[in-house]
Amino acid sequence: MVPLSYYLILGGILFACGVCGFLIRRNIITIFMSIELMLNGVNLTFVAFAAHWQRLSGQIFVFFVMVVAAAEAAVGLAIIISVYRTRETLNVDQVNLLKL
Amino acid sequence: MIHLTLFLVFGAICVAGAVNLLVQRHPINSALSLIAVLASLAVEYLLLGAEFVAAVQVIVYAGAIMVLFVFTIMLLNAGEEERTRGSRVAMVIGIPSLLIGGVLLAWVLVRHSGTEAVLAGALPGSPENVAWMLFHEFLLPFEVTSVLILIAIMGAVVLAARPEATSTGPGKES
Amino acid sequence: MTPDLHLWLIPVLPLIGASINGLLGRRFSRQAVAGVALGFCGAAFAWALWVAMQLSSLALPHTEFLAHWIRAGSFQVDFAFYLDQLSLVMLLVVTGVGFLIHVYSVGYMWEEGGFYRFFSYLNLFMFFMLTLVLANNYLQMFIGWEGVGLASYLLIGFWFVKDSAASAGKKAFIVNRIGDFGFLIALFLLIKHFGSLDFQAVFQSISKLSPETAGGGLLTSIGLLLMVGAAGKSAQLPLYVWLPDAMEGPTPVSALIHAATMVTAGVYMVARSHVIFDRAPTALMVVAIVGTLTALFAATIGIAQTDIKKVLAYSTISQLGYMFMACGVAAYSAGIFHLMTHAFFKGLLFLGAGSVIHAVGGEQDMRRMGGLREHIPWTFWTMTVATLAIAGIPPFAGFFSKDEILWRAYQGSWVYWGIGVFTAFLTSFYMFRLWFMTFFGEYRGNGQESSAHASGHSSPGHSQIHESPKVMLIPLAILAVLSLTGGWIGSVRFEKFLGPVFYTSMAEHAALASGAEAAAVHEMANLEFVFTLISVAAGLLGLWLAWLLYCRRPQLPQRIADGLGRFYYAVANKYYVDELYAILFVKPVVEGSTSILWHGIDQNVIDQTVNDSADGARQISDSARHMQSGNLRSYAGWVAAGAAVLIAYMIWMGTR
Amino acid sequence: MLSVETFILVSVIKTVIALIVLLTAVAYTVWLERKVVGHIQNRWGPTRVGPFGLLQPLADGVKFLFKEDLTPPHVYKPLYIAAPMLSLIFALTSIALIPVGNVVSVGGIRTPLEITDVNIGLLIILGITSMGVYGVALAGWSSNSKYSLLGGLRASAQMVSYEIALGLSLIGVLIMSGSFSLRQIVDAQGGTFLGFIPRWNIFQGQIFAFFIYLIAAFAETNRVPFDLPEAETELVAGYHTEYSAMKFAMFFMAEYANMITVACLASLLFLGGWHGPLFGPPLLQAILPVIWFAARIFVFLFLYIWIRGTLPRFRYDQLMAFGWKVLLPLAIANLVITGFIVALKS
Repeated sequence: MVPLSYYLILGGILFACGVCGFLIRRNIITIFMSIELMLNGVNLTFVAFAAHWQRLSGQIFVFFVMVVAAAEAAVGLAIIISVYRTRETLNVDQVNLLKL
Repeated sequence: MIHLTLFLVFGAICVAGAVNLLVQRHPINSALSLIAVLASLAVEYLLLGAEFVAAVQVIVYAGAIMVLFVFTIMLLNAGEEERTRGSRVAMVIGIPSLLIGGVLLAWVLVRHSGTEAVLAGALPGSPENVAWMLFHEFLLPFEVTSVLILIAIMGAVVLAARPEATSTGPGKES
Repeated sequence: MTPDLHLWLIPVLPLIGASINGLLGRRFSRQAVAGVALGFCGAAFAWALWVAMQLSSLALPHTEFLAHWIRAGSFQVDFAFYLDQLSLVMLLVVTGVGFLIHVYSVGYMWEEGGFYRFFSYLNLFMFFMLTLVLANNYLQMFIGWEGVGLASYLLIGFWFVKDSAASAGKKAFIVNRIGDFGFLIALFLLIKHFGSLDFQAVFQSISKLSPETAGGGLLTSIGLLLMVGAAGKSAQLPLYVWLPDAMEGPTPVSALIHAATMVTAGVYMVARSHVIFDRAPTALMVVAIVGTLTALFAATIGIAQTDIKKVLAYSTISQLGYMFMACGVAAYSAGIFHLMTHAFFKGLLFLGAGSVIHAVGGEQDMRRMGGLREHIPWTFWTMTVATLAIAGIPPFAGFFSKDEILWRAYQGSWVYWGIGVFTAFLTSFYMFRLWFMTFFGEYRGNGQESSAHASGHSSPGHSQIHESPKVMLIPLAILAVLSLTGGWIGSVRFEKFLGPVFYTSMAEHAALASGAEAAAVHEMANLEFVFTLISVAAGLLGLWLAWLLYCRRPQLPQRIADGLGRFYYAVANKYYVDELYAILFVKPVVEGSTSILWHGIDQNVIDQTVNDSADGARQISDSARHMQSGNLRSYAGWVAAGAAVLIAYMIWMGTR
Repeated sequence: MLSVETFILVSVIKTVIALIVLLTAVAYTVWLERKVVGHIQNRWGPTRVGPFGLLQPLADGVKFLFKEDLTPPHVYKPLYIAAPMLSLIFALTSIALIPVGNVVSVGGIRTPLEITDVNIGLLIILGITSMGVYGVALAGWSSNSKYSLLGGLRASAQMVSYEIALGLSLIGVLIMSGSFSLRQIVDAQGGTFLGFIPRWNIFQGQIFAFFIYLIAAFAETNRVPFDLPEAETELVAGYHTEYSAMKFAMFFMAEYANMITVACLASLLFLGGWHGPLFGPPLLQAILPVIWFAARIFVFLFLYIWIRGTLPRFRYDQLMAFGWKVLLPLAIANLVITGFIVALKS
């Protein structure tokens, strides 16, 4: 049997990795993937808690998260493509027109 | 015992993939690391009895969303990320944060490990059960998400289509 | 119940005219504008006449309820109309004289710009004036009161491009505000103590009170405050300064608003509130004193004025003083009688003056007139009638009313009478001075010169002195007839007519009048005749002196003026009252506002606060904006930091 | 229940057998294709190596093995090497979940004729197939060649697109049988109705789904008429232009393994799996279902080859338009109607 906390720790590690990735990476696609990593970390906790509390709704939430992630990926990648078309770069540090 | 072993093995793959995602400088490697993470997470889900979630995880996440990522990387021919000196902020804040996180993790492990074991497979996340839940208790959110998907599709088409391009561009499925 | 007279139509008709002309008049031809204005004003007059004819069948006072207005707890104000003898007289005067002046204005203003605007304002004025007159309660009266102020402001500043006209309008408005302030406080006191503003309700509750003797009290305060309002509106002593300046407006406006109707609103209001004043002897005395002093004071200024309209303006103030004097000795009907005759002859005088000004091409300075007798005979003869009337020469209208006032004033105190007679002499003098200077002697003006000095009448064809068109002369003629015959009603009959208004509420007064005083009246008849002779003599003396100085020996006035020296200049400069006010009130207010309110409070406190907070916000933003670097990852960092803090907080709260 | 040791042993044996059979089948599918296409084109096909050229696959294998393994410069080496392996791995993995016959008892050990039986087998197969696209995509990208890249892009887009139609066409069947387990799906198709018509899903109203599946399967496996990713006349060889020797062979094997997987799925889901008349001695009765099953696969493969020899290629925009605008709506319509009917019945 695996303790609940192990799953939570695994989810936390994944989430933390996602946050770190978001913070340290410059490639916009990688940043996007970091977000997906975070989502998955959360999903794992959802499923773990679903098993822990014997409530299926935790798994249902995972589906919704996946749907959101899919929608986000579709739109986000489309945005990335159009950004790339106009700016010729994927480096977020160079896509910084939205300031002051 | 075998559960714990499996958990540890795939958990290790997960963490390794996540860390690899961080350190790889080529987005395609990061993407593949992420796929590995997702696949091993599917196994974790299976261990938790969420078989349908696991399958969907593979089909949707690994099979569709990540394909989209890889596809985009290929389409844009994204190269390696250029190296920069690590920023001072990252050093000042990041390393202490890391330490704190590590300490916290260790503390949690020491204090809470083995206290509450999750019964693997005790909760049958079979398609029938999930579907029952989805189409009864969560029917409205379900329908709303379908609207969300529709909007996302249209948004993706509008965003990605070149103004003069024909309608048959790649990368417009979600 | 008495028949429904639809009294509301009387004020509303001019309002309709004002709306039509005001909103659409720009597209109308002059004929159409004049037609609309005259039509609605005439309709109001006709309705008023019809109402007057129904009088015998009415149980006065007659009230007509129109709509609820304010209902706050027990306090209630309605839109309702109140008709009694007093308001009927006012109604007829206002609509009749107003209509005639409308007719006159068509000729006078024909070549002016803003024709439609003028008539719109004029009709608006009529609306408010009639609202004032027909009001059933003080608040509705106050609407009319303020409304006529507004119309007056608009019309004084009719030629708003002229700086003096604009500032004269402002002055009128502001000075009136001071009076309104008193009026308002009086109203508050009425609400506070009687819970109502309805005339009948208030008077009923007041009539239960006993008169207040020296020392005063509530009613005295209310009376004095009402007097402040009346002094503002009717240009009485401290607050008269706006009226001479109001002559900047077109002459018909001066005739209608600043001679015949609006300025008499104060008199009307005091007469209407007689119940209050009857029980506040102190207030009544103040009214009498103010009126008397104003009469004398304004008459002395009038002597030295050279502007034809200014002379008439001071004359108006003086005559209004007479009316207040009358009211102050509780001779309300005499005051109202004088109000009526004054409306006739002073309206006529202004219209005649307008005709003169029209004739000489916009010149208003009497020193540049003279010998106009032959050129404008109609104007001359009508003006003669009016002058005789105001001078109190029998059998003209002014004689009857003024004589009545003086007689009643004597009954109050011989001091009032003495000053009144002296003022009558002065009045006669300056009016004949005006008459002689304008119509006799040589023409001192110059056509070319005068056309440059114009208040609007400066079109080239006017260099020739000419008689005014018929549309102006007919009102002159009608008013001349009224000025001649208006007094023949006789003060006794007039008083009897108004009696119900002033005596019903004081049953004991009526008993007194019928019983004890009846014997005295007969005895005093002889005395009254003597007094009449004296006042006529004063008028004739004024005539003679004016003839002597301005017709027989025209160089004499200058010598007298030189002889009097400083006093003459003081008089010619209106006793420096305006300057005094400027020093006493205007300057402190302006200076105080500038240094304390503007520089001190507004700039240093309010603006400074706002500016400092804005500067502070900007400085904070200046440093904070570097957070928005455009760097996506720094944003993410902030989000992560925030989330970390939040989680830390939650853990901390959880472990507590 | 079996003991863990027995379980592992049995599983290993089954896996080995399955792999051998599969690889042989792949090899001889290639031979079959060459032969059939040859005859369609009015020629003989391979004849030299062995009787009827039966040893040709062996010769090919030897050739691939011994050919020089060229690695072009400028390729992204890790993925260049990994891509064909990924392809082959995913192609071979799915066979693990495909049952080929009834449960048999060998030496007192009852075991189903498949490597493993899971209750969401179909989902896992779908998941594995969907992963298969990575091999193609990565191969195209890592080769650092424009032909490869275009081929890879086309292949991945096409596979992802048709996967949806494919999956949706299967859901009709799932509704009919109410299970994800392939074995249960097949069991649900046993027997006949109206006396002689077998209860195959294809005869139970899923005929449209079958054709949708068929078309989508062609596209999934990048076969003619949807072989745009490797259209020789346009892209040289698509994503595997830069591959040679054993790496190329891996793609080759993956493609044919995929064909077989798809054929297996078609048989299991639509054509009644291993159901067929059983007769003869017990041994034969045990083997007969496998033979019926193999026969269906053979028919299916033959159909593949037949179409390859007959039809021209689609244009790429036509392909995408067809997938999204025709196949997908049809699949959805089929799904809705099926669901409606099933709901009415129950």
